[in-house]
Amino acid sequence: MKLHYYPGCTLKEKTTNLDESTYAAMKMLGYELVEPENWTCCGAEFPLNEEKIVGLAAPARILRQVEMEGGDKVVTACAFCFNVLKQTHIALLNDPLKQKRINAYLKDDIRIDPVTKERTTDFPEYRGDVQVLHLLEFIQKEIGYEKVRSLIRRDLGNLRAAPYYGCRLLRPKGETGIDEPDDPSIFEEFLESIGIGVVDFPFKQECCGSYLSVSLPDAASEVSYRILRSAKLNGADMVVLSCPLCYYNLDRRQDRIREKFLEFTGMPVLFFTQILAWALGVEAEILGLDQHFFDPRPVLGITDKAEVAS
Amino acid sequence: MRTILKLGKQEHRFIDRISELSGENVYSCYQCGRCSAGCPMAFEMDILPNQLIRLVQLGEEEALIASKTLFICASCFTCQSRCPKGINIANVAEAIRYLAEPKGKDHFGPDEVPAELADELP
Amino acid sequence: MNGNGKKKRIGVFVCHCGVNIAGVVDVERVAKALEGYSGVSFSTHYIYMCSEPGQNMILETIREEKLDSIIVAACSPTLHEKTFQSVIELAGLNPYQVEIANIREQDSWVHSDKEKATLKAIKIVKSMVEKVLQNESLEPIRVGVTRRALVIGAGISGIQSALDIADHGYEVLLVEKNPSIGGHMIQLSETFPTLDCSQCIMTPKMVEASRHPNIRILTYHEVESISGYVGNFKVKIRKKPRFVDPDKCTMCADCEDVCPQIVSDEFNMGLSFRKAIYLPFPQAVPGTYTLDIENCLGLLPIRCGKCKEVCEPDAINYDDQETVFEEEVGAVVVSTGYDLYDLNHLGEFGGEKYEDVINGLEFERILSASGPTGGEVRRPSDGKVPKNVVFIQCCGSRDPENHNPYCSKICCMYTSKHAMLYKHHVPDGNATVFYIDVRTGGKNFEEFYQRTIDEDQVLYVRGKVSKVYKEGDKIIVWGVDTLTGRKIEMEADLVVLAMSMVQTDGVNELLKKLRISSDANGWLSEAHPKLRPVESLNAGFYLAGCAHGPKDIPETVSQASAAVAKVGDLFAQEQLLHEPTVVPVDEDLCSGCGICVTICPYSARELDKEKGVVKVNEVLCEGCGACAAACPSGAAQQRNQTDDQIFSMVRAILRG
Amino acid sequence: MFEPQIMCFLCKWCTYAGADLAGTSRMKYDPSGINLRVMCSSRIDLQHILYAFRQGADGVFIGGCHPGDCHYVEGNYKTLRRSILFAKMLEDLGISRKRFRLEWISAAEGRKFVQAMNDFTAQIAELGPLNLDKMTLNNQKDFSHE
Ligand SMILES: Cc1cc2nc3c(=O)[nH]c(=O)nc-3n(C[C@H](O)[C@H](O)[C@H](O)COP(=O)(O)OP(=O)(O)OC[C@H]3O[C@@H](n4cnc5c(N)ncnc54)[C@H](O)[C@@H]3O)c2cc1C
Ligand SMILES: Cc1cc2nc3c(=O)[nH]c(=O)nc-3n(C[C@H](O)[C@H](O)[C@H](O)COP(=O)(O)OP(=O)(O)OC[C@H]3O[C@@H](n4cnc5c(N)ncnc54)[C@H](O)[C@@H]3O)c2cc1C
Ligand code: SF4
Ligand code: SF4
Ligand code: SF4
Ligand code: SF4
Ligand code: SF4
Ligand code: SF4
Ligand code: SF4
Ligand code: SF4
Repeated sequence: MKLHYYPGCTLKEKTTNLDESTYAAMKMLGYELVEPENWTCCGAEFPLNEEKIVGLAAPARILRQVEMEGGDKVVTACAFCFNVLKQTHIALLNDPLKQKRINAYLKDDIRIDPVTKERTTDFPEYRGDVQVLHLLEFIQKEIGYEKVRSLIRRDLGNLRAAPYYGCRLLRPKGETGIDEPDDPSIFEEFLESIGIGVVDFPFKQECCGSYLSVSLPDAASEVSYRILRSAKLNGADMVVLSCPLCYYNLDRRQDRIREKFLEFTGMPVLFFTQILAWALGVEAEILGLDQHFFDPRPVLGITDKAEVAS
Repeated sequence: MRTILKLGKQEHRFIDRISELSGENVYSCYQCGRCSAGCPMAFEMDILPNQLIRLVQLGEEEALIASKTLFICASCFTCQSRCPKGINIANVAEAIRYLAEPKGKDHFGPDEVPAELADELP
Repeated sequence: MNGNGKKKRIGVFVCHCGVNIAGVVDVERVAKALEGYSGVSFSTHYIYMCSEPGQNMILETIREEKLDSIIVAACSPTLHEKTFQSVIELAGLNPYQVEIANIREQDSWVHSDKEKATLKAIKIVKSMVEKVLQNESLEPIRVGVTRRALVIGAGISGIQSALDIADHGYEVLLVEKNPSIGGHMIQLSETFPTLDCSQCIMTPKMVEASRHPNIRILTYHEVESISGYVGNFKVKIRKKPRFVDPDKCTMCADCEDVCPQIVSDEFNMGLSFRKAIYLPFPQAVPGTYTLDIENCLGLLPIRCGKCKEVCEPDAINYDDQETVFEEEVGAVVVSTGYDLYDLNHLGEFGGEKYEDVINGLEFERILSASGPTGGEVRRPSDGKVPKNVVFIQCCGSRDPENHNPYCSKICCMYTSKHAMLYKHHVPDGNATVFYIDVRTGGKNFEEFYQRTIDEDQVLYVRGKVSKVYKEGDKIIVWGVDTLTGRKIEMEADLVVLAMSMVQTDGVNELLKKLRISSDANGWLSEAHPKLRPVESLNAGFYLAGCAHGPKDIPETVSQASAAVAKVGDLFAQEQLLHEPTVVPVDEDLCSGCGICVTICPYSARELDKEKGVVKVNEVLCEGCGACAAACPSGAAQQRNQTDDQIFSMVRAILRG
Repeated sequence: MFEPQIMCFLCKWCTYAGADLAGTSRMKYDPSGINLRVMCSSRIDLQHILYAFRQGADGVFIGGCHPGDCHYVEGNYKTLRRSILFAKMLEDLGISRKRFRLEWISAAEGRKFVQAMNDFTAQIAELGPLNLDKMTLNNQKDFSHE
C-alpha cells in the first residue's frame, strides 16, 4: 500500500537512522512510503507570532503538494515535523483568513525543473483536506496493534523500554497533541504491541532541553540527565523516542552529561522505528545503530554481525 | 527595586500589543504560579514565567526586554498544557522577543553556534 | 360582552392622587371621555381613591349603579390592585372584574405636557375597559396538599431536613442509596472550625432520626421517578435487596468472619478491606449487616452460602428481591451531597498511581480515631509515619481551562485543619501547604487558619504545584513560591490533595427527570441566587446541602433548616391556591400539533394521543402565555388575556 | 410635526416594573408610547404586532427580562428567537425592521426604559408615519362588540 510520508530535512541529513528504519519498518508492515515531490523544509518551528505568519507558507506548501498528488493524509516519523505540519493544518482549518493569506503566497509559487529548466507556475490553493498523522497514530488508528503483533519476528520480552514523548507529540495541549498531555498512553500501547516490556516513568513528557543545548549547554544537560536518570531508576534498559532533537540531547550529548554527572553510566536511546524494525526482523545494518553515541547494540543482543533471527 | 505603577495609554498599548501578537489574553493570568512550578528551565531563569506575565500586566516593557528568561524559554509548552487559564507563555515570550528585536536584543544568533555542533544539531 | 353574552355594566373611577395625577392629567376630562364608551355605564373622578371615603364611594356606586365590573384609573397595579379587588369582593363581585389603569407611574409622573398626558390617560383607561369587557369571573384553582415529605440523600443535610420536618409534625421518607445514613460527615475526623469530633456530633443525630416516629428511613433505596405537581407528588422508590433482615440481625459478625470474599472498603476510602457481607461502619444506622451482591461469590450453596449457615437468628434471606413501590408526598427535599473529583484527572500528579498521593477524604480516614490506622498518621504504602507532608490546594478547582472553574469553598479550611491535625499527631513533622489564596470566609475561620500558622507552624507556600512524581521511595513535588520568585522542588513522604468537590454521580440524570435544572458545573439551580436560595424553580422541590454547591457543615445545616421552613410554608396551607389565569385548550380548535407541548417550560401540556388534542394540567400552568402565542390554531387562549382581548386593547390604545 | 404612535408590550415582572420605576423616580420621557402589560414577553405573537401596525402604530416595542432572569425560566429566549423571525417577516411585508424593537429592561432599569422610549420614538419619528391603517383598513378584522 502506498502512503505519503514526509521525512523532513533532519532525517535526510543527520538522523538518517530514523528515516531508514522508518522505511524498513513500514515495508515490513506492507507500506510503500511516497515522499511528496520537491518537498522542502517544514520550517522546524511553528510561528508563535501573528506577525510571523509567513512561516506557515513552507509547511502549507508541503501539505498542498500532498493534496496535489491526490493524498488525503501524510505521516511523519519526526515529532518536530509532525508538530509543525499538524499545527499548520489546524491553524489554516480554523482560520479562513489565515488560509486565504497563506494561499496568496502559495499561488505565486514558481518551480523550475533542475533538468529541463521548465517553469511551472499557476499552482492551486491548499484546500485544507490533508490529515497529518504521526506514525505512532497511524499505527494505532490504521494499521492496528493486532496486525503489528502478528508480524513480530524477534522476541524482545526480556527488555524494558521507557517511552519518551517529549514536548512535540503532546503539546501545545489541544488538537495538536496525539494524546493527553499529562496522561498519555499511545507510546506505551505501541511498545506493548511489539512485545517489549514498558517502563512507566514520570519524565516521559518533560522537555529534553530543546535548542538550549546550544545556548545553555549546562542547563540542557541537566534537564536531559533528569530524564535519563528517571528512566533508569524505573528500570529501563533503553529510552525510545521519536524526535531528532530529543535524540540529539539524550543520546548524542551523553558525553557532556557524563562529564557533568559522574555517576551517570549511560543509557541506550533508540528511535521507535528502530525498535519496531528490529522487532519486525529487519537486519541490524539497515538501522543505523552504529550512529548512536551510546551503542544500543549490546542491549539488543547484537554482537558483531551475528544477528539472532527467530 | 521600585516600580512606579502607572497604567497609562502607553502601558495599555504595550499590553494589548503583546496580547495581539501572542494571541493570549495576558490579563486573565491570576498568578497561580503553576507555569513556573512546572517549567523545566525555570532554574536558569532570572524571572520566572509567572513573573514574565506579571511584568506584562504591569506594563514593564523594559524590564521584560532586559530579561534572560526570554531566551531561556525552550517553547516546550509545559506551562500552556497546565495553565488553569490556558495561557501559552512561549507565545508571549515570542511576542516580547519580537518587540525586542528592533532594539537589537537577540540573545543568540545562528553564527554563534559552535561549528562542531552545527553539523550535528537537527 | 362578558362570557355569558350579557352586556356589561362598567364603572370608571379616575383618581387625582392629590396633585400627583390631577396636576398633569385633566382627570375630569378623562372621566367625561369615558362616559358612554362601550360598556361604561358610570364614570367619575375623586381625589384619593384608595382612601377610606374613596373605597366607600366605589362600593356604594357599584350597588347603586348595579355595576358588574370596574376600572380604577390610578397608580400602578402593583400598588393597589389588591386593595380594589377586596373592595369589589365586598360588593359581591368577582375580583377578576376590576382592572387598574396605570395613569400615574406610566403617565402623569413621566410626562409634563398636560394635553398629551390627558389624551394618553384616556387611551389607557379605554384599553382597560376593553379588557374588562371580556374578563371572565374566575375562581382560584384549589388543590389539596399531601403533608408528607420526601428527603433524597441522608447526609447531614438530609438528616437535618428530616428531623426538622418531623419536628414540625409531618411525616418524612428519608431515602438513602447506601446501606447506612450519615453521608460524608460521618467519615470526617474532626471538623473545623471548632474541631469537634465528627462522629460524636453526627451519631446522636443519626440515632435520633432512626427513632423519630415521624421519620421512615429507607436505606439501600433509590428514587426511581417522581410525577405529579407541588403538594401532590407520586414517587416510585426502588428497594435494593439487602439479603439481611434488619429486624433480625444482631450485628454478631459471625457471617463476616466466615465470608471468604474480601473487597476494598468504601467507607475507609479503599484504605482497608471489608467482606462481601458487612457493616459499613460501627455506628451504622440502621444497625444491620448488608450482603453486597456485586461482590458475593454467589448465593447458591454450591458457590458459597457460608454466611447463611452461621447466622443464628436466621437473618439472612437469599431470596430477597428488588422491589419498586409508590408513595405520595407533597414536597421533596433534594440533599444528595457531593463527590470528590477523580484523582485520575490529574495525570501530572500521577493520577491514582501513587499510593501516598491521596485525597482529603482519605486523609480524614487516616486521621480518624476509628479509621484504618487507628488514628495514627501512617501513610498507605508502607505504614510509616510520614515526616514531610505536602498539602496541595485547589486540585481540580479554579481551573476553567482543564478542570472545574469554581472554587470548592471548603478545601482551604479543611487543608488548614488537616495540616493542624497532622502537626498534633506528629509534632516533629513538617507540614507544607501549597496554595493560591487562602479563603476563610466563615465565622471563626480566619482565626482557625491563623492558628495553623501561629501555633502549629505550618508553612504556607504561595504557588500552584505543577508536578508530583515518585523517585525511589520519595515523592517529589514541583512547586513555586511566587512570593520570593523561586521554583521549589521538595521531597515528601505523603501528599494530600484538596480535590475539587463535584456533583454526585447520577444525581443530574435523576433530576433531569424531575425537571430540576442544574448550572453549567452540574450543581442544582436555586430559584433565585439571593432571594430564593433553597427552593428549586420547580415548585415543591427544595435544595439542601452540597447538591446545590460546595458548602461546609454549618452552611449545610442552615440551608437544610431553611429548606424545611419553606416546606413548612407549603404544608401550613389548607389548600394550595393557584392563579386561574392559565391557558386551557379549546378541544374543538386544537389540531394536536403539539407545538405548545414543547414550548411549555413547566410540562403543563401533554398530548392526548387518543383524542388527538392537548390536555392541560392547570395546576402546573404558570400562565406565561408562551403557548398561546405559539398555537397556530388559536386553541390555546389565556384566560382574561385572550387574543381578542389583546386586539381590542391595542385598538383602543391606537385609535381610542 | 409628526407624532408617532408606539405600541409597547411589557412583561409584568421586569419591563413593566422598570417603567413604574421611571415613574416613581419622576423621570420624564416622550409620551408617544402606550403600554400593555403581559405576563411574559413570550405571550406576544406576530399577529399582535401586525394588528398594531394595522391599527395605526408607527412602531412596536417589546420589553422583557434580561436573559437568565425570566420569571418563567426561558420565556425571553423564546421571544428573542421569535423576534428575529418577526423582523424578517415585517421586512417581507414592507415594514422596516427599525419599526420593531425588543429590549431587555429589568425592574431596576427605569433609566434604561426612559432611554429606550426616547430613542425608539426618535427613531420612528425619523422614519415618518407608516400609514398601514389607511392602506388596509377595508380588509381589517372587526373587533367591535356592540
Ligand atoms: C476532606 C473533607 C473534609 C471536610 N471537613 C469539614 C469540616 O471539618 N467541617 C465542615 O464544616 N465541613 C467539612 N467538610 C464538608 C462536609 O463534608 C460537607 O459540608 C457535608 O458533608 C455536606 O453534607 P451533605 O449532606 O450535603 O452531603 P453528603 O454528606 O455527601 O450526603 C449526601 C448523601 O446523599 C446520598 N445520595 C447521593 N445520591 C443519592 C441518590 N440518588 N439517592 C439516594 N441517596 C443519595 C449519599 O449517599 C450521601 O449519604 C469536609 C469535606 C471534605 C471533602
Ligand atoms: C459595601 C457593601 C457591598 C455589598 N454588596 C453585596 C452584594 O453585591 N451582594 C450581596 O449578596 N451582598 C452584599 N453586601 C452584603 C449585604 O449588604 C448584607 O448581606 C445584607 O444587607 C445583610 O442583611 P441584614 O438584614 O442581615 O442586615 P442589614 O441590612 O444591616 O439590616 C439590619 C436592619 O436592622 C436595623 N436595626 C439594627 N439594630 C436595630 C435595633 N436595635 N432595633 C431595630 N432595628 C435595628 C437596621 O437599622 C437595619 O435596617 C454588601 C455589603 C457591603 C457593606
Ligand atoms: S499558570 Fe497561567 S494563570 Fe498561573 S501564573 Fe502561569 S500564566 Fe498565570
Ligand atoms: S514553554 Fe517556556 S516558560 Fe513554558 S514551561 Fe516551557 S520553557 Fe518554561
Ligand atoms: S389609588 Fe393610587 S393614585 Fe389614587 S390616591 Fe391612592 S395611591 Fe394615589
Ligand atoms: S450472622 Fe446474622 S445476625 Fe450476625 S451479623 Fe450476620 S446477618 Fe447479622
Ligand atoms: S455467600 Fe457471599 S456474602 Fe455469604 S459468605 Fe459467601 S461470599 Fe460472603
Ligand atoms: S476553597 Fe481554597 S483550596 Fe478550595 S478551591 Fe477554593 S481557594 Fe482552592
Ligand atoms: S401558559 Fe406557559 S405555563 Fe401555561 S401551559 Fe402555556 S406555556 Fe405552559
Ligand atoms: S399548539 Fe394549539 S393546536 Fe397545537 S396542540 Fe397546542 S393547543 Fe393544540
